[in-house]
Amino acid sequence: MDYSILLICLLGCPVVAAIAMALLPAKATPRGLFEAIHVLSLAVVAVSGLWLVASVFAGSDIFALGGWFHLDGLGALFLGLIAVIAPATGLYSLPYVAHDVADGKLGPSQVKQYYVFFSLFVFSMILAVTSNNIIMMWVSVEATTLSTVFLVGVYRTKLALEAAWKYVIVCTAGVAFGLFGTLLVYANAADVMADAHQAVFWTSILPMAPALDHSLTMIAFVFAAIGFGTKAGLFPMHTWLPDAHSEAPSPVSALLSGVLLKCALLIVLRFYILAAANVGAGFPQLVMVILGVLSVGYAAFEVYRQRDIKRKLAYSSCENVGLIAVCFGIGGPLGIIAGLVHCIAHGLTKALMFCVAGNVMMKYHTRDLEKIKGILAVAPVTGVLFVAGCLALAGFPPFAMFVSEMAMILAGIAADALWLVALVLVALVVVIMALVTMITGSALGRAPEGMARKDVPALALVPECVLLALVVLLGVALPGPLFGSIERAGAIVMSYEDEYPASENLFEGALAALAGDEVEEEVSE
Amino acid sequence: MFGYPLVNVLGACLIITSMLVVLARTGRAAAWLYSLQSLVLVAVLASLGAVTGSTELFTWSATAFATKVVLVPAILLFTLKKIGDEARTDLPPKLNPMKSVALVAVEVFVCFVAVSGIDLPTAAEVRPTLAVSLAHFFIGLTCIVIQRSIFKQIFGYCLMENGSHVTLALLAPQAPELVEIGVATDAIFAVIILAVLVWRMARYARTLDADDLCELKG
Amino acid sequence: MSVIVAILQAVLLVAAAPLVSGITRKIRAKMHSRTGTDIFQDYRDLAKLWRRCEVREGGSGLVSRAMPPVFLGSFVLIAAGLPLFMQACPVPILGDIITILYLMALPRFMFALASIDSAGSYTAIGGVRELLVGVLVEPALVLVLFVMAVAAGSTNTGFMAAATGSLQAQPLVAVVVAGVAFAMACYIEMGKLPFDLAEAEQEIQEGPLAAYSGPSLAMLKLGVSVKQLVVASLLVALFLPFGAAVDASPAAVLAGMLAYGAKVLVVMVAASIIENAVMRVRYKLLGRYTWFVTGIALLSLVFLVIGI
Amino acid sequence: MLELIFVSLGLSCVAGALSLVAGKTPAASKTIACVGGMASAACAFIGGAGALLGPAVHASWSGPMAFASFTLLLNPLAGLLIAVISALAFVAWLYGLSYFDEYYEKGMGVIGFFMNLFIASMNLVILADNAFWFLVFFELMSLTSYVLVVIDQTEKSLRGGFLYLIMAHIGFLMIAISFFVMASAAGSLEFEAFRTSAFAPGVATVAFVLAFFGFGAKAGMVPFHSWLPQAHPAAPSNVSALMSGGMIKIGIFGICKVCFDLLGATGGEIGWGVLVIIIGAVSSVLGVVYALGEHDLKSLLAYHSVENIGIILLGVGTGIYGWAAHLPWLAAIGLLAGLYHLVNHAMFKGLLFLGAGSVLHATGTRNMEVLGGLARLMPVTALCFLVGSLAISAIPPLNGFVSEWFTYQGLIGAAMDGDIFMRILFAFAVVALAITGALAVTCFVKAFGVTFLARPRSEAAEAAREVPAPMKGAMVLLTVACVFLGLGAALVTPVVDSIAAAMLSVPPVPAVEGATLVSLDTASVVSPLALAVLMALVIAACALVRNSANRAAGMKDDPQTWACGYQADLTMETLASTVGANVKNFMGPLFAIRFTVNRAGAAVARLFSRALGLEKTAPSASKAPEPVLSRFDRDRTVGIAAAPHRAPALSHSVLSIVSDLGAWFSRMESGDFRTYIVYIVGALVFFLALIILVR
Repeated sequence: MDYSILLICLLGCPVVAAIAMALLPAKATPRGLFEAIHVLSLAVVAVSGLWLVASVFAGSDIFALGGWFHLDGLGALFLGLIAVIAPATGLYSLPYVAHDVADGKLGPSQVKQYYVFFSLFVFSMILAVTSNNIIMMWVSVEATTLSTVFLVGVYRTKLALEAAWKYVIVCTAGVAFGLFGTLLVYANAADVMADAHQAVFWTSILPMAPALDHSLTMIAFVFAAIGFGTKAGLFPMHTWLPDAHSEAPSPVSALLSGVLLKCALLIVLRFYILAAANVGAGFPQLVMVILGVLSVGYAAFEVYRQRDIKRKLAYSSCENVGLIAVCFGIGGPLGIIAGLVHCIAHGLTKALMFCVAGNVMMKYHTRDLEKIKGILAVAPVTGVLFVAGCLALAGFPPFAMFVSEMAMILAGIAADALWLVALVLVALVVVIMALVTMITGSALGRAPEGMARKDVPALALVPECVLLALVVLLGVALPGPLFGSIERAGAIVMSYEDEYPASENLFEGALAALAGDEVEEEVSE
Repeated sequence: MFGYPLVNVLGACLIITSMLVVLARTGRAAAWLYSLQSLVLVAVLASLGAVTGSTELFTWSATAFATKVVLVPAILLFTLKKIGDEARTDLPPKLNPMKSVALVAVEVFVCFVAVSGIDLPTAAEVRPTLAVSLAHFFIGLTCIVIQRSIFKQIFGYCLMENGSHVTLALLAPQAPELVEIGVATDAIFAVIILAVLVWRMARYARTLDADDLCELKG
Repeated sequence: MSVIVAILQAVLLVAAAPLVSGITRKIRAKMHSRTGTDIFQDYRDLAKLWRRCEVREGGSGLVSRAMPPVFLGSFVLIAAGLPLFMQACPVPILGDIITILYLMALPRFMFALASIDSAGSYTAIGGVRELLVGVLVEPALVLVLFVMAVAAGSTNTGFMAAATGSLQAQPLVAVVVAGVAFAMACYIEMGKLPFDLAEAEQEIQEGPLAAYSGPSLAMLKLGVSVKQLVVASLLVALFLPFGAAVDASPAAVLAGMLAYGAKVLVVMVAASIIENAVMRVRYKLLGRYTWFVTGIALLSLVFLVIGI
Repeated sequence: MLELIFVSLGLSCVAGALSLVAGKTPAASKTIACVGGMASAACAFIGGAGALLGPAVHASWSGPMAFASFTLLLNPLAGLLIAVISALAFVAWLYGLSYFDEYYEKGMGVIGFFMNLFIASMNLVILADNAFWFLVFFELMSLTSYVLVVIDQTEKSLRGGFLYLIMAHIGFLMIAISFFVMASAAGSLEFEAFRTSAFAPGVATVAFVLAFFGFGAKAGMVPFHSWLPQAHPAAPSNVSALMSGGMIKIGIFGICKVCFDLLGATGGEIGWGVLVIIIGAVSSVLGVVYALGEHDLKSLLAYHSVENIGIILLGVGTGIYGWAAHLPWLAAIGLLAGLYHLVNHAMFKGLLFLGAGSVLHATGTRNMEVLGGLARLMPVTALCFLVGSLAISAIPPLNGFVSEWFTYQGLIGAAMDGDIFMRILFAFAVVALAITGALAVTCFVKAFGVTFLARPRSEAAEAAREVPAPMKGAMVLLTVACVFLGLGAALVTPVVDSIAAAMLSVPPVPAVEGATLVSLDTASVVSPLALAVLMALVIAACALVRNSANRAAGMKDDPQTWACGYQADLTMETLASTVGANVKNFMGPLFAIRFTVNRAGAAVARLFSRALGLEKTAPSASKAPEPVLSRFDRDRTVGIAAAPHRAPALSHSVLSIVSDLGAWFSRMESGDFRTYIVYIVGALVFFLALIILVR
């Protein structure tokens, strides 16, 4: 099996599906056909995506189309995230859209539009994580914006359109800075490298990275961090995020928050690696820490304050992206691993939570938490999912984010950044207060009068249960192979340092090395 | 008069035309001016191609002509027609023309200062143009920030786009065509999407005033 | 030998308690320029009560019923363990100062419970106030005992008595100051403060007596007298062990017994003179006095710490 | 022994899961949960008790988390904790057989599931010997108990649960930091590595202090106590017993484990002991003072947990001090006192909570003001509660006395060897302990007297009936335990002593001689058993004499209370507030601490909101004036209500600050996306400027 062909298939499938759906007439085609194509393409994405991920974890990197596409361990982690969450949210879309159609919120053309752009969105994200060409990386991120505008604005209410407009304007303006960063790197590399045509490939630039011009690389990294950070939802570029997430249909919010933000972070990480290889890890880490701490600190209080369930979750995404940035900013193998685990954990958890928020909205027809009471009494399964999701998001065991948050604290302390950790933890406590308040206020307590005790359709619950199962699974067990591949991905990030060539037992090695440091310090004292 | 000096002069023309786009009173005038602006851009690309001998740049200029001089203004004019009386498109900007020009001047100056610090062999000859392209980008941003009409903000995006396009051409003349195509398609799609959004906004919300779009807040 | 001493102490204290109480009544009468009853009147009172039919009141239950024996019994037990006649505890397991303090809490506990049990507000207020007196005296009492324990090197009252008796308890000033504080604390603990009606018997603190009659009342009255005597004895035992037997020979114990009688009589007489010489104060001001005593105890702690 | 505990854990999980599955038929679910839980607790108890003396058992699997192996360690201390918690768990399940009948409507399956998991996670916390897994189970313990706290879903329980979970989490984070500080110095997440590495003094102190406050938050010591009186009463009473008796001991366990075990190779600092003693003294006094102000029987008991944690900390602190100062006797006696009191408190607090639960079960209220007279109606409950009250008041010869006696001996003994500063410190501690003791007596006179004695003050109290047999049985079991731990102190002390010695890795100090307990350095002895016999003899003799006199003279009952000639009525009875008001007279400053802190908090919150320009408009004064009720009337009509016009609690002020800050941040997002673009440019400029700074 030639994996590069599989990669092309993976990329092609959603495009084909989108084109096919676009060609069908909106009114004449039954909704079922759209749904079938949609589900089929997502199934292909899931299977081939996971297959590719497995092969990368098992073997070596995959290149396709003459080096334009490249899937390494790092990208594979994020591809895995897409391959899991996109089908889950895609499946969840079916009952959600059906419900909105029944409510009269969506017409046939909007349904068609929804499914077409959903596929395009998936395509653009796959493009973002598999692209090796740095300019194509930018193009793909821009494409994610463009493909989701109509998903955000699918309802055609003033608020939805306002959110969509803000989303597209703020993101394109922000991401445009990313292009400058990309171009600076390219031009810089083209000067250094013998074959200028190679200068556009990330894998080719990386070995040459130390030779690049230092100040230009720093400027380029700043541009990239701001540009792609806009898409990732880092403060103060996050402003589009709560609006878009709150107005978009829930499955789209889930996909936006669960995957898209992480894909943007992956691109930031790619530039981080280049910058670290060039000027040392200090500067990119500083930038990430500043962005991360600001995001965490700002968003935590917003999470507490919001009354709108989806805005609350959106700010929580901002906060978690900040946490990941802090992890990367802390750096070192521990920090990188913590960040990567948090990407996965948060992706799954947040996708789950947005879907559950969708259930809640289907049931209560409002996003106002003051009006949402007693979910457990009204819809038991949704209620349990809601409570579990909130707790997972708050970082309680046995859920996945507990592991990553612990790893983050460990990494911070290992890097002697005790105050940083303390600062972040204060914010985390605020977030937990917010989420526990949400549980006590909405999941528990008395249900509103006259609301029937009936859960949402089973089809809506299945993907959520799957996501919850994954979140729990990663929370109780991070088996060797999976953790090994995360360590491998971490090793790719750490490749800027010569000291960490071995990807085996990166975590334990780093931890054990700390004890060595301690002894050395004592000796030197 | 040929060679890099020409490129630099054309760069100066870019600034002036883009300022005109920002200052245009009506959407229709802005669209025509934008077409003119893009023509200058094509000229920049073509002359750059002639100077560097890069065949890619000629193809770039050709596609740029097709998309930016023809297609984009056409789309925008079409949108304007579709909107018709649904909503006012010609809202005055937040800043008066005098202040806008001053702001643009400051931006151009800052960009020149910033670019003079850059030390790249590729860009040594075209440093003024590089500064122009950066300034162009910021003029686009300024356009978005100071306009009240979201229709005119599309021009802001287009100007940013043009700016980055020039930068791309200056810094990466040897980049594969596919890259350029990707960037250009993105731009086209972006304009189409923005136009559709503006149309829908006019249709469903009956307003194109950015000041009316402040309902979603923190 | 020591077991005999212990029993002797207990019996003697119980037997002498009404007498001491009678003496204080006599002194009070004299100071009020009355003739007063004679000093054996308390025995007659008790005997009369003993023969009376007992009336159980209102909603009171088992707790009320159990209280008088518990009250008397606890103090008898404490009396048996104190180093009164000898400068050592006759029963070492009863001689630990912490044990004594907590053993004294049991009658207080039951006393207050019984006061609540009788369902009357008059009795209950008395019970609660009795508890509070305990709370307020406790810091001073414990501080003094702490000073003594550290000075003597032991928490056993026997060792403390021996250390004081042989002037081994160092530093001396601290011990003397502690003795003063302890005397004042004991005085409050005896329920003799000017916070109760000087005329007749104490009324507020010992309100629960109102709910009793017949033999139970007799036992309780006896218990209260024993309690006063025990508290005075504690002072005598710890700070005035002079004259008590150093060894366990019968002659020495006999001498110690006589010396003890004299000492405790002096203490009780002094207490009753003070009692009748001061004016009566509102109960709510109790805190001021106890904090003053605590202050003196703190002074002794400071002396202990700086070693003079 | 570890195998037995595995069996117990398995049983817990199975019983919990089955009970959840059977949730539709609550009776079955209850039976499954309770019987399974009892079996599981019995296994764990045997397992834990078997490990008390035996050598430590170590087991490790590389399993499910790749980066942290699953390591368990069953040493004597762990055995003690497991035995204590299992004993309580057994009793709680037994009690639940009848008590849970009231919870059929509220999701019996959920209770069965989470209570089983709660107990299992407590056991696993005790066993875990890897930093990561310890943290996992610690947090799971909080989470599962949180569910039990909010099971009623009333506003009060939700608020209590919220506070509980947040406090537990803050504590947890401190513990996590502490562990990771050690881990990053030791280079491993295994406790074994901590144990064998000698940390730099600074690292050790940071680790200890953080762990102390973290575990202290779980233990409910001041200043992290506020959750305890809100959360514990909200849970079902047997869960309260388990939480107050068992779970908060995990905090103490953690402190001991970190100090003596994990930092064992490093050695302690005297300052740690001082810190622990100061906090312990403050906790004990404030705990009991606040308890005196409570009307709610379960809140009162919860505050007493704060007090008793303080007493345990006094013992443990003495132990730490002795250990750090290399005074082996002191270290051993201090730890002995602390651990003994830990066991004792588990028993009598469990007993008291069960007693309170029985009262609640029989009358439907926890408000003491409207109870009264229950002793006659529920004699077994009353007797058990009385024993518990005596024990917690440290009245000899019950168990509370034994451990407090050791605590006193430790404190006084420490003062004998100490320098100036230490003498003052220990004098302070002794005085605190003495005040605590006296106040505890007062408080339990109030708790027992007002609830059980005199005449019923409401219809509910009049209608009370004795509770069913399982509940009685559970209480009697704990009563027996209290009595045994007191009278059998000579048997129990050597065991606890050897545990303390094992923790300190020194030979045990002689603390028992025959049937007497010995305190070597203070040259003192006591024998609870002999004391009990003597007391029984003397008191019985007195009683016999009195009764014979009664027989001779006759007895009669007068149904009317003598009220100084007035018509007696119910309002004349002593109420909880009578006692409280009297205590407040003299202990005013101690109550004022809370008041002042709350007011200061509210003031800061107000200032904060003013500084951020978010001054809220004053609430409209159009509220109808509430009728002025006496507290007794209010209690009778409204239930336990907070007194009006009280400063909001500190937690409320904190929340208000957080929300104000959020509101202030929100202003940044004005809704105008054009400013958003300016933010992006601003960020860009900032970071470009940063480049210039960095280079």
